[in-house]
Amino acid sequence: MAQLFPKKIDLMIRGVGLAVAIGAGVTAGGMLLLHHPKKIEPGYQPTQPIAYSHKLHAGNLGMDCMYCHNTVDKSSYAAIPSSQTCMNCHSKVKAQSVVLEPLRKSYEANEPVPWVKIHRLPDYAFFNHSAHVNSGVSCVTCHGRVDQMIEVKQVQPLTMAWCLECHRNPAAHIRPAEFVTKLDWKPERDPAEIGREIIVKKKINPPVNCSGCHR
Amino acid sequence: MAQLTHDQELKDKLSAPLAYGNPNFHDVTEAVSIISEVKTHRNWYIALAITGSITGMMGLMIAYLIVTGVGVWGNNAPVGWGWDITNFVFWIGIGHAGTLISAILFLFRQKWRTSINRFAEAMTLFAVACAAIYPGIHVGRPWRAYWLFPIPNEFLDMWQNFRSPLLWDVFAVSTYGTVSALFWYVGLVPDLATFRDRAKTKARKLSFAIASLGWRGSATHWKNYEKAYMILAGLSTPLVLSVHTIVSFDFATSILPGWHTTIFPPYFVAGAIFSGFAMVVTLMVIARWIYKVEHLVTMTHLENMNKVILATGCIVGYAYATEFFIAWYSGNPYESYVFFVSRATGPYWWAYWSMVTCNVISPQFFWFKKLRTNIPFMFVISIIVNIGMWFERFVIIATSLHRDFLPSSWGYFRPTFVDIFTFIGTFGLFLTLFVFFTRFLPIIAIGEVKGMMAANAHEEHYLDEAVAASQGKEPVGAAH
Amino acid sequence: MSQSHHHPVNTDSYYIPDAIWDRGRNVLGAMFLLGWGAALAGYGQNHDQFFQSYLVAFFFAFSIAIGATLFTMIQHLTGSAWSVPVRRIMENIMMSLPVLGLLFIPVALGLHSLYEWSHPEFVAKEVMELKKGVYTNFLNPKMFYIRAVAYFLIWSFWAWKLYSNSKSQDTTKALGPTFANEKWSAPGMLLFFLSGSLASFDWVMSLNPHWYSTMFGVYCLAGGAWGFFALLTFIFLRFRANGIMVNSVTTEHYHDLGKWMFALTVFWAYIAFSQYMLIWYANMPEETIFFKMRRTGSWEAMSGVLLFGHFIFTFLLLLARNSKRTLNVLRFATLWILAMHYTDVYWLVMPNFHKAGIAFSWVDLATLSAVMSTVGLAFWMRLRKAPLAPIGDPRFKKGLEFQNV
Amino acid sequence: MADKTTIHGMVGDFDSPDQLMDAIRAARKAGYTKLEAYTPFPIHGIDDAMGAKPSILGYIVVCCGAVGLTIAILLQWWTGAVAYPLVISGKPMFAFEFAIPIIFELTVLLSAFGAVFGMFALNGLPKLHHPLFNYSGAEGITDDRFVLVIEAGDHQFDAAGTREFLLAQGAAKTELIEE
Repeated sequence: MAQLFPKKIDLMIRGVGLAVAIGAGVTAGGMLLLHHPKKIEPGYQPTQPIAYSHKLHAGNLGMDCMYCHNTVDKSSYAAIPSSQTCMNCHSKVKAQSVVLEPLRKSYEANEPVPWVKIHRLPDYAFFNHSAHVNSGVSCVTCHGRVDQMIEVKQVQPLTMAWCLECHRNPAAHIRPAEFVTKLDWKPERDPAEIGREIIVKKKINPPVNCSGCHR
Repeated sequence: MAQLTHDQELKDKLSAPLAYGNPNFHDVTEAVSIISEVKTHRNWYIALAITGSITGMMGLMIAYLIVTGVGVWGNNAPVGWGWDITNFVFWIGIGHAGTLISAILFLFRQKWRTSINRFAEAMTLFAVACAAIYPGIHVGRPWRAYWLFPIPNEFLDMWQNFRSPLLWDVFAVSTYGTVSALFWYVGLVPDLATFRDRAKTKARKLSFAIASLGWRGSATHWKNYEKAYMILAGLSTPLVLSVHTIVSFDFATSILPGWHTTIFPPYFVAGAIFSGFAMVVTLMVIARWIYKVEHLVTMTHLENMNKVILATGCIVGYAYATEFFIAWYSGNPYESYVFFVSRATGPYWWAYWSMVTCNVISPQFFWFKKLRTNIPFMFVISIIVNIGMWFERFVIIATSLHRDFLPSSWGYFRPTFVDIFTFIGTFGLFLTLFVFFTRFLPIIAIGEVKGMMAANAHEEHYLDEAVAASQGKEPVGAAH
Repeated sequence: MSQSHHHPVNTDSYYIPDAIWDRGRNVLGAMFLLGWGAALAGYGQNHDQFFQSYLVAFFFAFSIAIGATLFTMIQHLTGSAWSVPVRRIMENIMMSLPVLGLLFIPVALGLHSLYEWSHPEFVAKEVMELKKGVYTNFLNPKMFYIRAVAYFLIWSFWAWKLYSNSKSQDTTKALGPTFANEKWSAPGMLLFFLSGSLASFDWVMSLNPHWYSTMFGVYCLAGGAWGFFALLTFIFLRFRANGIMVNSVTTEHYHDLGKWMFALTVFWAYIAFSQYMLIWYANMPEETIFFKMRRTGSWEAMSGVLLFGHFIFTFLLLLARNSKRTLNVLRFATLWILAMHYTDVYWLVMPNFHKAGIAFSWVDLATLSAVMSTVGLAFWMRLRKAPLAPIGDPRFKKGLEFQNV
Repeated sequence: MADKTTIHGMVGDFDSPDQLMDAIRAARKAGYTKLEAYTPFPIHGIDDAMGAKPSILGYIVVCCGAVGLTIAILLQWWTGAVAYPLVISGKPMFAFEFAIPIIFELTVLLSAFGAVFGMFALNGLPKLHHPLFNYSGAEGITDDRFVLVIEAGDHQFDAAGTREFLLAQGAAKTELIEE
C-alpha cells in the first residue's frame, strides 16, 4: 500500500479545523451581539392614507389623546377615530384642503379611512387598553412621544420580554390617572415612589403568568 | 457419525451457533465487503426510485402543510395531538432497538449482537431522522423550529420553559440522535478502513481513507477504542431509557386520565424496544436474504430477537394489565371511564382491540420454537407487532383526548390525506436511507464479528467437556 | 488458541466444613431464639407495634427472596456462565419462599392491626361508589388470604422446581435439567412479575387503601433485587473470609456482582424518581398524600436519607471500576445496601402508622432478627444438603474461568 | 547507521493472533521496548503483553460529564429563575425535580463527546499519512493479518538482527519500512 496523502496533510487538516472552529465562534458571537433583541430598532413607520400629523394636533394644538382615541379607558380596544370625529373640526377648518380629500370622501361615502395599524400585537396575546390606562400607565410608555411625531412610528419593541419587564416591576411606569395622556409629564418626586403609592392604593397586581395574556 | 451429530446438536443447544460454515477472518471481510463492491445492480436503482418517490411524496405533503398551515391535518379540538405525535413516538420507539443491541447487549456480553448491531444502529439513526420531522412540522412555523433550542430568540427576548416535558424531549431526542450517530461512526471507523484497504478505484480509496481518518488498527488504537466503546455503551444504556421515559413524561406529567400513570416510563421503554426489535427482524429477514449473509446473521440471531420480542411483548402486556387493574382498584371514576369506556368499549374500541391483539396476543406464538424459527412466520409477526405498536400510541393519544371533561367538547379524530401520505412518506425516507446505507457502507460490523469468532473459538473446549461429561465420559484432551 | 490464562490451581471443595457449619448454626440459632423471644415479648407489650414491625421485616425478607428468584431465572434464560459459580447460593436464597409462606402467618393474623380496609366500619364509611366494589371483590380478608395462599403455592412450586432441577445435575452432569430450567424460567418470569407486583399491592400499597400507583410493583421488585445482590455478595465475602470457594469466586465475579448492584442502584433510582416526579408534577391530592406523609416531621429526614443513601452515595461508591474490585469497599457496600433496603421498606410501611414522625421501636429489631434468622436457618440447613455451587452445570467450568474484559 | 532517521521500523507479518501474541512476549523478553502491534480486531490481553498502560479516556469523560452537568444546572437556574422568571402552573422557578431530565441529557451528551473526540485525540486521528502505510502488505491489517512493528527508535534495533528475530518468531513476511 502506498501513501495516499502527502506528509503535510495532517497538519493542514488541523489548521483548517482550527480556522473553522474560530470562524464559527466569531460568527456566532457576532450574530449574538448584532442580533440581540435590544439592538433591533422597532421603527415601523408605514405611510398613512392621509398625511396626518400627530405633532400638529397633539403637540402644537395640545389636543388630548382621548379626544380622538376616546375608548382607551373604557374598552380593551383603543378606538381609531371615525371620519365624523375629524369632521367635527374639519368641516370648518381647512374644509377645502386637497390633503383632506380622502377624509371628505370617506365621510360622504360613510366608509372608514383605511388607516394602517402600527402597534400590532399577535392574535394570541390579549391586551386590554382600559386596564392599563386606568391603572395609570401613560400612552408614552408604549407609544413614545407621539406628540412630537409628524408621522407616527413604533418606538418600542412590544415583545413579550418587554411587556414582562414592566409587569414584573411596574412602579416606575405608573402615574396618577389624570396625567396619563400628559406625555411630557415631569413628576416633582421620584416617579417610582409615586407609582408605588398608587399600586398600593389601587391594588395593582400585573399578571406574570402565561394565562394573563395568552387566554 | 450419528453420535457426532448428536453431540453437535447438544453443543448448539448449549451455545447456539453465531456463524455457519466455519468462516475464517478473510471470509468475513469478503462476505461483507463484496456487498458494497460489486457493480450497482439494476434492482438497486429500482428500489431507490420507489423509495425515493415515496420520500418525494412526503416532501410534497410537508410543503403543502407549511404553505397552508396545520389545518390540513385531522387534528381538532379536543384531539389536538393526532397522527403527528403518534408517528413521532412510533418512530422514536423503533429507534430504540438499535441502541439496545449495540449498547445494552454489549454490556451484558451477549455475543450474538455483533452480526446485527451495525444494521440496528443504522435503523436507529434513520428512525430518529423520521421522528425528528414531526416536532419540526408540528410547531406550525417550521422556520422558527430553532426556537426549541436554548438560544434566546431575537424577537421575544425570552427563554424556553425548561419546566416543560416538551423541552426535555427536545434535549432527549437531539442528544439521542447525536450520541447514536457518534456511536455508529466510532463503530464504523475500523470497517471503513477495511473498505479503504480493499478499494480498487481512486475515488473509493480516497473517500474511505478520509472517512476512516487514517485508522491503522494499532494496539494503542484498539485500547482507546475499546475503552471509548465501553463508555459509549455505558452512556447509551441510560440514555436510551431516558429518551422514551421523557417521551412518556410528555403524557404522564399531565393530569389527563389515561396519560397520568406512574408506570408510563418503563412501559414506554419496553414498548419501544418491542417495536424496534420487530422492525429489525422485518428488515434483517429481507437483508440477509438479498445480500446472502445468512451464514453470518444466523437463525440464532433471529431466534434471539424473537425471544426479546416475546419478553418485551409480555412486559407491555403487564403494563396494560396493571393500568387496567389500577384504574379499577383506584375507584377513580375518570380513570375507570378512560379504560373501561373510552378505550375498551368506546368509539375507538377497534383501535384498542387491534392494539391488544397485535401487541399482547401475537407475540405469544413465539413461545414455540418451531414458530420463532420460522422465517415467513416471524416476518409476518414482526409486521403485526409494528402495526400494534403504532396503534398503541394512537390509542393512548386519541382515546384520552377525544373525551374532554365536558360532553360538549367531545370529538373524534379522522386523519386527512395529508396525515396519511406524510406517514407513508416517512417510510419512504426510512427505506431510502437504508437503500443508501446498504449500498455504500459495511452492513455488518466486520471487526466485531472477527473478534467474536476469535473469542468463541477459544471457548469451544468448554462445550466439548460439558457434552462429554453429560455422557459420563472424559473429553478428548481433557488435560486442561 | 494458546492465549492461556494462568489460573491458580483450583483446590476448592464445594462442601461446607462441619466446623463452620456448626458455628453458623449456633449464631443463627441464638438469633432465632433471642429474636422470637423478644418479638413475642413485644407482642405482649403492644400488638399493633408488633405486627407493624413484623410486616417490615417480613417484606424485607420477601423482597430479597423474590429478587433472587427473578435473577436465578434470568441466568437460566440468558445461559450466562459468569454467574454459575454463585448460582447455587442464589437458588438457596430463592428457596426462602416456602419458608416465607409460613412466616406470612403473623401478617395474616395481624390483619386488623395493619390494614384499615379489613374493618367493616372503615369500608362502610367509603364515599366513592366505585371503590365500594373494590372492597367487596378484592380488598377484604377472605380474598386477601386466598391470594396469599395462591402466591405462596405458585412461588414455592416454581422455586422447588428450579432448585431440584439444578441439584439433580450435581452428580449426573446431565444437560437435560439445564434445558428444563430454561423452559421453566420463561413463564416463571412472567408469573413472578405479575404475582410479585400484586403481592406488593396487597401487602404494602393497600396500607393506604386510597393511594395507588401503577409503578409500585416495579418499585418493590427493583428494591428487592438490589437487596438480593447485596446479600448474595455479602454471603460470598463471608465465605471468602472463612476460606470457602476462594478460588472459584474471584475478583472477576465480585466485579460483576458489583456491577449488578450498581446497575440496580440506578434502576431503583430511575423507578423511584419517575414515580415521585410524575406525582409531584401533576400535584393531585389523592396521589401526593403518599409523599406528603413521608415529608411530615422526621419522615422528611428519612426521605432525604433514601435520596442520598439509597441512590447518590451508593452510585458514587460503586461507580469506579476499582471499587467493585476492592473487596473491602464491596463488603461495606453490601452492608450499606442492605441497611438502605431495610430503610426503604420501613419508609414504605411505617408512615402509615406513625403519622407524626419516625418512631423506632426495639420490636423492629426483634422482628427483623426473628424473620431473618428463620429464613437464615432454613438456608443454612439446605447449605449442607447440596454442594455450594452447581458443580454439574455444563457452564460451571466456563464460569470459573470467567474474566471481565 | 546513517539512514536510521529515515527508517520507521521492521515489520513482522503473522498469520494468527496467537503467533502475534507470542512474538510480542518474545520481543519484550528479548529487550525490545518500542513495539507496536497492528491487528484487524482488538485482541484480548494484548495490552498486558505489550506492557501498555490503561487508557486514560475515563478521566476525560468524567471531566466532560461534570462540565455538562454544571452547564445544565446553570442554564436552567439562570434562565428560569434569573433571566426570565415566569410562573408556570405554580411550579417553582427552579427545582431539582424538573431539572433532572435536562441535567441528565446534557451530562450524557458532553460525556459522549468526551469519549468520542477524546478517543480520536488520544489516537492522534485523523492521521492520513503514516509510515505504516509504506508497508506493502498494510492492506492485510484490516483483513486477516497480524503485524508487529519493531520501531527504529528502539535502542536494540538493527535491521538485519531484528529481521532475524521476527522470522524466528514465525513471521510469514518481514519488511523494512521508511519514515
